[in-house]
Amino acid sequence: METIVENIQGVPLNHYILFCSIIFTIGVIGVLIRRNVIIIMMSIELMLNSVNLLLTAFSAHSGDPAGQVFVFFIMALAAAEVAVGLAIIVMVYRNTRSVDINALNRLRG
Amino acid sequence: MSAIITLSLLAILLLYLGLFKAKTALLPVSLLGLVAAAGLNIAGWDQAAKPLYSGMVLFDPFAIAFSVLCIVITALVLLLSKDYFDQRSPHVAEYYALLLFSLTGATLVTSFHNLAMLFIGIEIMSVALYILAGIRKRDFASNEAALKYFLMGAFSTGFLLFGIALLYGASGSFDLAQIKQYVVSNPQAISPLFYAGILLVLIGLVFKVGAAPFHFWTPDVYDGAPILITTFMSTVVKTAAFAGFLRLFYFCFAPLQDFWMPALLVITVITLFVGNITALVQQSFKRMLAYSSISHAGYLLFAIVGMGAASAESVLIYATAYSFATVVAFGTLILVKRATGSDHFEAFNGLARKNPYLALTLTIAMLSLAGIPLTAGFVGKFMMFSGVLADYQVLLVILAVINAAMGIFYYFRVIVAMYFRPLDRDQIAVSGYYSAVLWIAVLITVILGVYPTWLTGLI
Amino acid sequence: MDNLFILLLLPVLGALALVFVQHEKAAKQLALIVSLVSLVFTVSLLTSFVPDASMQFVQRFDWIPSLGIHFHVGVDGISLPLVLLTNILVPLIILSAFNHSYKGSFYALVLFMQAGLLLVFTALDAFVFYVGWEIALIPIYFICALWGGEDRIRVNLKFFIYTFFGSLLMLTAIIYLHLQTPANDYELTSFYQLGLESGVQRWVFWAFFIAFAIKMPIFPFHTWQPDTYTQAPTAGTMLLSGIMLKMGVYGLIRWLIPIAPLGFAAYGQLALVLCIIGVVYASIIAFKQRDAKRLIAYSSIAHVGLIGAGVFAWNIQGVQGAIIQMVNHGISVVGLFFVLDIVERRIGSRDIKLMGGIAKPAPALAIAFLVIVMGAVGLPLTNGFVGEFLLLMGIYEYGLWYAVFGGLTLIFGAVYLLRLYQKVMLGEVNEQTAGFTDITRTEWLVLATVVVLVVGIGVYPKPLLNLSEAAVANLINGIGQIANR
Amino acid sequence: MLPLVGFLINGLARNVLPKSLVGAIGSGVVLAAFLLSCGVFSSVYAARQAGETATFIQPIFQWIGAGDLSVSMSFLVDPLSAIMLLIVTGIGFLIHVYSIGYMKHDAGFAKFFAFLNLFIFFMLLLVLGSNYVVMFIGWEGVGLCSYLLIGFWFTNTAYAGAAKKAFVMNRIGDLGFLIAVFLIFATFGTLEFSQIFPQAAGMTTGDITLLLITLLLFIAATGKSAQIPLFTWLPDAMAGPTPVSALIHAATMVTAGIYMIARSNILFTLSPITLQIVAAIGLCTALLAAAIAITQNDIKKVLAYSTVSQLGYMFLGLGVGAFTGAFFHVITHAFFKGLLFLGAGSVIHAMSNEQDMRHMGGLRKQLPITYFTMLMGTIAIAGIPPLSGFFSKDEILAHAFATNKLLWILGFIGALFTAFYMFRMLFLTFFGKFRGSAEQANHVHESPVTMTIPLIVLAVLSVIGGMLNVPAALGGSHALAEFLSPVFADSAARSEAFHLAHSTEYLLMGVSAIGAIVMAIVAYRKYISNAAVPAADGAPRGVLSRLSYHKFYVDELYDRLIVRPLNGLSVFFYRFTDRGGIDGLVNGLGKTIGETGKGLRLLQSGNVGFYIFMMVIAAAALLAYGFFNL
Amino acid sequence: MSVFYFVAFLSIFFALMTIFTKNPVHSVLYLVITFFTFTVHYILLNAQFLAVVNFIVYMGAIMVLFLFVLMLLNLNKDTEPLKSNLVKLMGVIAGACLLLTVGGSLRVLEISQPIVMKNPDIGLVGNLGKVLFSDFLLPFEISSILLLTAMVGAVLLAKNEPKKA
Repeated sequence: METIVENIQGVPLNHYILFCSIIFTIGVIGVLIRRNVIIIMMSIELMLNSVNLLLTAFSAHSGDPAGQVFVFFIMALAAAEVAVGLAIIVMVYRNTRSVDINALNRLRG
Repeated sequence: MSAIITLSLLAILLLYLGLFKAKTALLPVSLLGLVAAAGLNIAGWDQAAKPLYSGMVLFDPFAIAFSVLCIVITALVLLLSKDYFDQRSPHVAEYYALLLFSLTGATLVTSFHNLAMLFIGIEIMSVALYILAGIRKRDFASNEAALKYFLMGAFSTGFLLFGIALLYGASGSFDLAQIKQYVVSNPQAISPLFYAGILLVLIGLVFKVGAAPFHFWTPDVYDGAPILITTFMSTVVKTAAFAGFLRLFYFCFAPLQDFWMPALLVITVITLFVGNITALVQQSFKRMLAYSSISHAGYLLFAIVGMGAASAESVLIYATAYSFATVVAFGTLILVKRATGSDHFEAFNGLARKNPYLALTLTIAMLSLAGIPLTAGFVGKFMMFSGVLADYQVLLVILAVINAAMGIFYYFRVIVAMYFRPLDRDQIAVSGYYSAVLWIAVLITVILGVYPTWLTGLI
Repeated sequence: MDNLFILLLLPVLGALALVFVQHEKAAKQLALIVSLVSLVFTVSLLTSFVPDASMQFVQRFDWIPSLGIHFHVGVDGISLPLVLLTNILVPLIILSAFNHSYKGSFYALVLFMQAGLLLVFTALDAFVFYVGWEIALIPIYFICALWGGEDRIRVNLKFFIYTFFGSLLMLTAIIYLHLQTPANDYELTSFYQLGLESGVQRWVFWAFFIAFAIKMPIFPFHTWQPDTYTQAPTAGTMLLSGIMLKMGVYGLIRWLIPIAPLGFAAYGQLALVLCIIGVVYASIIAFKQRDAKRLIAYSSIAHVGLIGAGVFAWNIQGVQGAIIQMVNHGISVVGLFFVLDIVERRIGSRDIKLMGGIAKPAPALAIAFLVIVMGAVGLPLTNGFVGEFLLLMGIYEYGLWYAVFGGLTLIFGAVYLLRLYQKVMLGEVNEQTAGFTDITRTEWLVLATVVVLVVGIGVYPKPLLNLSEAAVANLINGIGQIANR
Repeated sequence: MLPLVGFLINGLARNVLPKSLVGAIGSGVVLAAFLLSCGVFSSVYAARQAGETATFIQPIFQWIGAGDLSVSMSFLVDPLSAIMLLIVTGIGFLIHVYSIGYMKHDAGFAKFFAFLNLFIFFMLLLVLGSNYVVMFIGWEGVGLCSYLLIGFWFTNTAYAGAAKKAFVMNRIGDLGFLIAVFLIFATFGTLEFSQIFPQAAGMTTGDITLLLITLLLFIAATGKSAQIPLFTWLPDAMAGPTPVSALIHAATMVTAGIYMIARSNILFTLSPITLQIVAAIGLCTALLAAAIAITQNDIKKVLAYSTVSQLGYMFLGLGVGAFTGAFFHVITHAFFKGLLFLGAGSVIHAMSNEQDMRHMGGLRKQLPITYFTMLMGTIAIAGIPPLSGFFSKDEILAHAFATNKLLWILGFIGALFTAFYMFRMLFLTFFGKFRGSAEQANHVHESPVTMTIPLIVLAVLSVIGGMLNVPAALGGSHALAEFLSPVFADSAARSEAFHLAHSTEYLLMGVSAIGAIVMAIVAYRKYISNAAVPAADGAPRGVLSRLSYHKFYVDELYDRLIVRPLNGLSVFFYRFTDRGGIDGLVNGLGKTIGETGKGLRLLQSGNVGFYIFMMVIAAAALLAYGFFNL
Repeated sequence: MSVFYFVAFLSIFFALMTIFTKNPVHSVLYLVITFFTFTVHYILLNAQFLAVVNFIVYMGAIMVLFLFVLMLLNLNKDTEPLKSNLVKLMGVIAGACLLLTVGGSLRVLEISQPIVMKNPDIGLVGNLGKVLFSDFLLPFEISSILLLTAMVGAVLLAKNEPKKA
């Protein structure tokens, strides 16, 4: 345990922020370039995870447990969202036989 | 607080009622519950309210006023549901329960005092709506609306959360009071993280209220969702989102107004123009209302742009005016669509001949949306303009004026259709629930328009 | 009987009652009675009115106290003539509508509009003024769009949006001024005492000016007007031209110039020039119009242009002339439109090329029409002359050439109005006009009233002028002092 | 003085009364007014005899008051207005009587009398007004009546057009009047004659303001009194019933301009430039109109142009400072032109509404009274002594001679024309063979008594009218000049005394008298000895003749220069500027917004990917903003 | 210290693989690996409770759910019609812009002090539990509503109704 703590001691907070931003952006890019709804949802999960890590880093940095508690809530949300989202996808798939978001363009204008 | 408990318990109760096939009891029970919630809320009226539960929620007059507004509108929507969902879906109980869950979320959003509560409130509200938007499982439009709403909502949640994380990183807390403390105590040394956080939270919230350029979900979802869900979304959800928005920004970020205000100003202007101009060319009444709701979001943003002591009051009055008028509009649309199967403007042709009073209520609603004096909409616009002008944003008001004039065009289209385009049609039967809801809403609209004093000075 | 609030409430109550009256004849009579009671009420106001510069019959109570809004109304010599005009014309308009089969809702809208108009003319609080301004607009929109001509929907929407846009600009200015007042209220008097800096006053001037200019309408904001007048039912046209456009002029006198004297100093001349251009321009256009209503519409632009010019000349003659000419124009134009309505109803067209020779079968109509035309042309001993004389005199004091060009209206007015009269009344009877019948009793009543007013005011305008003299003088002097300060 | 208002009331209630009563009432009230006028005149005369200025002002009520402007309804009686009163009511009465006969068969009999009464009322207002505004009321009022009466037979579109033309042209002048009024008010601070003129008398000659005022007033006068450039309405005005032509367009209304200038004589005296312009315009008008009159075939047109021409003389008189002379001519002209018109009316009546002289001839036998009275009138107007026209015209010409010889020569030529066309008319009408249709021939008869009596009375007046103001050179006493002197006193004091040797005067008189007689003989030779009949409308003519026949194309000129451009402008403004330009702009704005809407609508493509892309872009922009704004 | 950079590199690499792999199943698997690296991060930050929860909830529950749905819908082949390269490029550029701006607006952060564990024990279950059930009791309870909602919704939507009679 000690070594772990020591290992992390040297990492500047900035690098955590940057790292999380990168992951977040990768999530965004994933949302942008994929057409498969499930993969888009996965990309969103990536975004959420980057936030989780960021919160944890801040929490560790300031020594305040609230951040980590918040992460817990985000996880709860992620679970809920995935459940609902997948349910919607299943429902849509039943009607359209597709999970391609480009097929979703009847409502427009 | 007890209101939130009441509401959540009520929702669960309804689920059980559904389980026991007690369909007829659903509406009375939920109405009773809503009345109780509203009553409990009002009973807790306290100018000097303190945050509860370790600073998680704060039921000050602001929160209570908005919660009660949301509850009242939900009650109206439920009254309209009686004839709407009962006939076409076997999942009525779930429907009622989800609406009430969403309402619970909305109440949380109006009363949060901790970013965690804001986040959870928004999510409860939204997740319930993702489901409700798709509740017509066989309807393609409904499916599409649900999926679009879900995808974009989840995506924007990412931004909101990232923003919250940054705010936390900078200020070290989720508690509004402490964040405010952070802003006030070191005005010179505010971390850039904090600024970025504000912007990201802004994106998340602006998405929820449907302001341009984060509005793209609005028309499609409003259009695709069942009419009553749209009603709920464009009234309760929008009101709650604005309440939360205002609460956060007024309470915490007001001192940094110079930073975020110009950005929001641009958003406001774009929202106004996009909403109005696109609404002009719509053929569907429903879709027009969706775009008009975007433009109303623009007007509501005025209160935040022209941040001041009166902002809360203006938002409350504007939201009240807008919500009641919207309820009337959608309520009428339901009736018309049921009779004609279309939600285009043409469907309203000649309505005034056979249903003069229905036409009259819709007319008053439209006038209110357009902001004509002696309706609540005017008082709302008036207060918005006052607030912004107090900040010397003359140009913004001039732009808003142009938009308000454009608004006339599409709001009057339906009036034109009802009164001036003759068509032989059958009289539409208006059930008691509907006429009650419509008249209540119209009466409130007019009374608020003539004598708004009973709402001003409340908070 | 000098409670102004009751006067304002009366039409509203009448309108509300009328909504529930289904029977057509009963609705007519009820509307007429209500409007006549208003008239009697106004006359009783008139008798207890003291023609000095003060505000009288003032009513003031809180409306929306948290926003500093009071319901504050009162009349002085400037507003009383217009209140009188409104209450005289509304019964006439209602009476003139008897020949059409309008439902109760029509009369309800007319009365509702009357309430809005009266509110505008009596408001001493900017918010009240604005509310009146807008709620006068709604009924007229419905009147015109429900009972109007073929192209009514498009035209009226344009009219509505146009004027609404203008009034919102005004609202902006009002709110802005409100925020500057020390007591944070909307009182007219607080607005008068603001003394804002010149730059601010300039845009305030424009904000108000555009609102009023659209309503009046002043060139180049006038293009809604001919279409709307043409498409509106006659009663609507009468309301629009007879009373509603006076709102704009009244606004100029009561609100625009006193509130933004420096803005007025900067742009008053431009405004005056616009008015004068309007006079000449609209007159020239009126020359060749074939549609009688459109012709009168353009003539109305010309006349109102002159009134506006008189106001912008801002001297006692000019403003007094404007006030009396507002009354005159209201009376004349209602008369003109009524005659055209009679003609249109009988021959089913407004094209003056198709008319002619009506004087032969309908001499009484011809005489009445002639008197009204002469009133509109501004012949001495008719009402129009007194107004035009004072207006031109006021404009002359402002500048010779303005008066010369403004005075062209004397000539041009004669040209197009006499052309109209000639084409309609004179010449041989043709197919369309062959079966023309002379006027009926109600028509006679309306026309006789108009004619009596035309001649009466023309012969003895003094009482009317006395009414407003002190108030106008006070206003002009007051502004002079503020401007000098 | 206000039984006249009663006329108006009388006039309105006329539909119910029988014709005879209408005529009686109509004439009766004018007679009453005439008698009252006589009373007024006699009191004025008595006052004059007593050596007073004889000016009485009677205020009635304040009419308009605004600021320092105060206009009262008040009347002024002085020698000038007293005489005008007599003329208006006197001739008015005669013409009323005449009309009873002339209009007997007309359906609008009652209406006609109502209008005539109204006219008399306004004319009296004009004459009696004690300030410019009251005068203006009358001024416009008579214009209205003129409009009504010209367009009396309104079923004829051309007549109605003529009425409109008259009204509009008058209006042009009226605008000048109105602006002059403003200028006067600005200069003198009042509009009352009694206060303006003393003030003006104290001003210097050639004052610019006065020049402007007088020019404007003169414009007004050209409109009302049918001078260049506004004279074309008068000939057209002959569309009205003949008594109207006699009363309004010969005897009274058209002289309003002269009356007004005479009334404001001091202002004019003080601005010599205006006077010169007045003289020049008057002379040009006199010549032009006379030249036109020579070739006209319509008996009333001849008289109309003759009227224009004579009015020109009056202006010439005013222009050369012969205020009395001009006014004298007004009086005599009222007599003989009234007479001539009534005579013409009698002829037309007899000829069953035929007005073309080419279809007349030889009527002397059938219409002896008419013939004789018209002969008197012709001699009078031609300026053959000792009839009235000679004296008045001579006085003007004498003044012209004293001012400028050229004026006299031109004036003299005009007088020659006058004599020629008048005799031409007389000869064509009453001499030679009858050229009308047989039906007309059977109809020809002398007019009823109600028509002939006025003719006779006027003939007598035409003959003796000259005695009013016999010049000193002929042993007269200048009775009129003497009577009017207080009115012109200030002017007289300002201008050089008119002085002309008696011998010169004799010479001038002789020349003009002889000239007139010679022209009469020329006409005789041409139309009686040679029995020439004017050519038909289409016949070829010489250049001058064609110019004259077509009235020098003045109407066409106006049509091209003013009416058509204005009409064109009207259409242009309407189609292009108003509909296309301004309204197009407004509508275009709406359309642009609509198009923008359609464009924006495309953004709402329905594609979630695109929506999210837009969101990301916007978010990036926001963050970039934050980055640069920190 | 270098452990962090190594793990961070792995995270980024697998995240990129997740979004660029055509086969959805592979994507899911890469995502699982990414989440695993996140678990490592949590451990590095001494957030043991989160590490465990992350491991269980994400890698265990959520990922299985994804896989399950993929299989259920028979989407395990790379049948996805990919977006055109242009769209991809734009997406990447937009994302890069976002990254740049996010990074940019954060880079202004002057302080760059390394993370010092002031209170290394906060990430332990006990400590977190205290906070969670005292200060954050309300959100904790309320999130039950969220989950309830999700549950009701998921059941409601995913239930295969018999076609309407």
